[in-house]
Amino acid sequence: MTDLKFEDCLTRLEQIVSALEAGNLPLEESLKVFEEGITLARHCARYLDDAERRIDILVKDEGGATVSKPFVFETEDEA
Amino acid sequence: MTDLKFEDCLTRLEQIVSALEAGNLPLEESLKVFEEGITLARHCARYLDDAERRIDILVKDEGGATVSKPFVFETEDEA
Amino acid sequence: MTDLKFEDCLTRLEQIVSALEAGNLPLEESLKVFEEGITLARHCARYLDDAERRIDILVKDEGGATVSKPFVFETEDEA
Amino acid sequence: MTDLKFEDCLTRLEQIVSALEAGNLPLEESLKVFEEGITLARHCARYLDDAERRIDILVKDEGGATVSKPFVFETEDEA
Amino acid sequence: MTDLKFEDCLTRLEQIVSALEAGNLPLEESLKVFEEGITLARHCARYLDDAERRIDILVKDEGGATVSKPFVFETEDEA
Amino acid sequence: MTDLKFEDCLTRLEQIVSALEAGNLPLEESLKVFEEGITLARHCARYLDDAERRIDILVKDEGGATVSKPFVFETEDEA
Amino acid sequence: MSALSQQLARVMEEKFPAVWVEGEISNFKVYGSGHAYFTLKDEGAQLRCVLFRTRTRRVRFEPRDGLHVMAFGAIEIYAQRGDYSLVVELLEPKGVGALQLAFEQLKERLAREGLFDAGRKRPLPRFPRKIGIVTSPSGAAIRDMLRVIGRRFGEIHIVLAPARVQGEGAAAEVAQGIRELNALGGVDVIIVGRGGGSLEDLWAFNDEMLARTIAASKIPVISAVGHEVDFTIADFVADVRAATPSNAAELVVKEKRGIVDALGDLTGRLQRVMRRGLAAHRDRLERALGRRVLTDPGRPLRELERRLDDARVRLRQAALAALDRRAHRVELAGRGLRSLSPVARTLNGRRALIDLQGRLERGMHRALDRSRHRLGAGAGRLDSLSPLAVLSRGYSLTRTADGRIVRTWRDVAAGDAVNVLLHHGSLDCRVDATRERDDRPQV
Repeated sequence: MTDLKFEDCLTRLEQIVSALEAGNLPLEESLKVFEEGITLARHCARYLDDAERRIDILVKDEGGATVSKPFVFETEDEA
Repeated sequence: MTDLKFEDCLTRLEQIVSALEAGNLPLEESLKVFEEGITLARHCARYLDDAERRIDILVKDEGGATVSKPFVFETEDEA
Repeated sequence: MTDLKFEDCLTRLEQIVSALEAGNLPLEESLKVFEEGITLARHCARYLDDAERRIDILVKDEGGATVSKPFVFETEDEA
Repeated sequence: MTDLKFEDCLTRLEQIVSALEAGNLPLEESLKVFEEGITLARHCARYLDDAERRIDILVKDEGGATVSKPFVFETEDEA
Repeated sequence: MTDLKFEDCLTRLEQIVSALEAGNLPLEESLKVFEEGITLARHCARYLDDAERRIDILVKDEGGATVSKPFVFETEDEA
Repeated sequence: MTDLKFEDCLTRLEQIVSALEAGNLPLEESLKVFEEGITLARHCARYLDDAERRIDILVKDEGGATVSKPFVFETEDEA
Repeated sequence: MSALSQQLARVMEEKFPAVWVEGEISNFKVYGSGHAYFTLKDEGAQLRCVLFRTRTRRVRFEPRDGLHVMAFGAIEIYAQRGDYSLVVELLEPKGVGALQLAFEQLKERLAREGLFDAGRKRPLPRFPRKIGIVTSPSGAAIRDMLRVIGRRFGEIHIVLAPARVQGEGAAAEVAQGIRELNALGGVDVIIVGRGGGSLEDLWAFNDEMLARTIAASKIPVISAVGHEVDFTIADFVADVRAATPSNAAELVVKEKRGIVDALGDLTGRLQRVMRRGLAAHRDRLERALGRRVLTDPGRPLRELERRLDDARVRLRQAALAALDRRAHRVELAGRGLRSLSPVARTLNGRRALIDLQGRLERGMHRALDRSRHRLGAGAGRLDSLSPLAVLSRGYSLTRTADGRIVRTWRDVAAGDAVNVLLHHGSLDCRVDATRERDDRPQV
C-alpha cells in the first residue's frame, strides 16, 4: 500500500465496500478485504486528521514560519 | 478437513444435510456424515463468532495497531 | 461376519429369522443360526446403543471437542 | 451312533419305535434297540434341555460374553 | 518561490484559489497548493504592509535622506 | 540625480506618474518608480526653494577673457 | 589695329565714364577669382558685364539669371578681344528694394540648406536655471525681459551678453554673444533680440553669419526681434521665434505659482496612484483570501471525511452482513442437520432389531418345541413298547454273564453266574443245577 495516495486509498476502500456489499466474495476473502478496508480507513482517517491539524496550524500561524514538511500520504509502513 | 476453507466447509455441510435428507445413506454412512456435519457446523459457527469478534475489535480499534493475525479458517487439528 | 455392515447384519438376521420361521432347518442348524442371530442382534443393538450415545454426545456437546473415533461397525472378533 | 446328529438320533428313535411296534424283532434285538431307543431319547432330551438352557442363556445374556462353545450334539460316549 | 515577484505570487495565489475551487485536485495536491497559497497570501500581505509603511515613510520623510534600500519582494528564504 | 536638471526631473516625474496611472507596472516596479518619483518631487521642490535671483553681464577683463559681473540696471524703472 | 583699339577705348571710356544701364541678367557666373561675369539684355541689345570681387560686397542681394536690374558702372574695352563690357560698380534690383530681395534670397538659400527645418528645432527647456540674453544692455528689450522674468519667477540666473543690435558690426557682436554664452556653460536657453525699429534697424538680424551662428548654437535659441509683424532670418533659424522680447521672456520663464502647483499636483497624483495601486492589490489579495476555499479550507476534508465515514459504516455493515449470510446458512444447515439426526434411523433399526430378535427367539423356541414334541412322542411310544414290560407281571429275564439270554437249561451249566432281571431290580445268581424238565404244566 506504500505508494497509494489518499484518493486511491479511499477509492480502494469504496471498491472493497462495494465488493463486500455485492456479497459474492467467499467469506475468508470478505474478511481479508474487510481487514484491508479497515486498515485503509484508518490510514485515511489518520491522514485527514493530520491534514486538518496542519490546515489549522497554517491558518492560525499568522506570523510564524511556514511548516516546511510537505503533505505526503504516509503509509503504515512508514508511520 | 485440514485444508477446507470456510466456504468449502459450509458447502460440504449443506451437501451433508442434503444427503441426509435424501435418506439414501446406510446408517454407518449417515452417522459418519452426521458427525462430520456436526463438526463442520460447529467449526463454521465458531469461525463466524470469531470473525464477528474480530470485526468488532478491528472496527473499535481506531487508533491501535492493526492486528496482524490474518483471518484463517482453522481446523480442529490445528486448534 | 467380520466385514458385515449394520445393514448387512440386519439383513442376515432377517434371513436367519425367516429360515427359522420356515421351520425346515435341522435343530442343530437352527441353533447355530439362532446363535448367529443372537450375536448379530446383540452386535446391532450394541452398535445402535453406541450410535445413539454418540449422537447424544454430538448433539449435546456444544463446546466440547468432537470425538475423533470414527463410527465403524465393529465385529465380534475385534471386540 | 457316534456320528449321529440330533435329527438322526430322533429319526433313529422313531425307527426303533416303529421296529418295536412291528414286533418282529427277537427279544435280544428288541432289547438292544429298545435300549438304544432309550439312550437316544435320553440323549435327545438332554440335548434339548441343554439347547433350551443355552437359548435362555443367549437370550438373557445381555452384556455377557458370547458363549464360544458351539452347539454340538454330543453322543453318550463323550458325555 | 524564491524568484517569484509580488504579481506572480498574487497571480499564483489566484490560480491556486481557482484550482481549489475547481475541486479537481487530489487531496495531497490540494493540501500542498493550499499550503502554498497560505504562504503566498501571507507573503503578499506582508509585502503590502511593508510597501504601505515605506510609502508612508517616504511621503512623510520631508527633509530626510531617501531610503536607499530598494523595494524587493523578499521571499521567506531570504527573510 | 544630482546632475539632473529640474526639467528632466519634472519630466521624469511626469513620466512616472503617467506610467503609474496607466497601471501597467508590476507592483515592485511601481514601488521603485514611486520611490524615484518621490525623490524627484523632493528634488524639484528643493530646487524651487533653493533657486535665487541673479543677473550677470559678460565683460572682457584686462587679458581679453570673458568674465561675468553682476549687472546693475541703471534705469530708474528698475530701481 | 592696336592703335585703333586704344583710341576706341579712350573715346568710349571718356564718353561713358559712368552709366546706369537697365536690363535682365543672363549667363551669371562667379569664377574662382571671385569675380562675377554676366550679360545684361533687353529686347534689342546685350551688354557684357563684370562684377569684381571687391564690388560684390556692396551688392546686398544675390544676382541671378532672369533678375531685372539697374547696373551702374563704366564701359571698358578689351582691345585684344575687340570686346567691351560694363564694369559694374553698383547693382540694384529693379522694382523691389535690394534689402528686401537680399532677405528673400538668403531666406530661400538657408531654407534650402535645411536650417529652418522643423526637425532641427530644439525644444526649449521648460524650466531654465540659467538664461542667456544677447541684446543691448541699455535697450528696451532687456528692460522688458527682466521685468517679465522678475514678475514670473525672479529666482533665476540671467547672464547678459551685451551687443549692439543695429548698425555696422551689430550682427557680429550678437553672434559673438551667442558663442560666449555657449562657451560659458550652464546656460539653458539663449534669447537673442532687440526692440522694434525700421527694416534697416533690424537688418543685423538678417545676417547670414549670425543665422549660421544661431543654427550652430548648442543651446536652444529664441529670437525676439522687433514687434509681432517683424520677421528676420534669425527668427527662422532660431529654435523658437518670440513676437517680442517680453514674449520671449514669457516663453522661457513659466509662472512660479504654476510650477509649484504642477509639482504639487504631480506629487499628489504620484501618492494617490501609488496608494490606489496598493489598495487595488490589497483588494485583489483580500478577494483571493476571501474565497471560501481559503476561509474554509476544511470543507473538502469534511466531505472526504463524510465519504470515509460512510465507507467505514458500510464496510462494517457489509462485513457483518457477509457473516450474517453465512451464519444464517450455518444455522439453517445446523438445524437441518439436527432434524436429520440418525437417531430416528437408529430407533427404526432398534425397532426392527427388537422385532427380529423376538421372531428369532420365538422361531428358535418353536423349533425346539417341534423337536421336543417329536422326541416326546417317540420316547412315549418307545416306553410302551419296552420288551421288559412283561416283567411287571412277575416275569424275569435271565442273562449269562456275557449277556446272552438264557432260554433253555442248556444255555447254562451249574456253577455259572447269571443275572436275573426283575420288574424291579435284578438278581445276581449262580446256577446250582440244570434240569431239562420243570414243574410247568404241559400242553
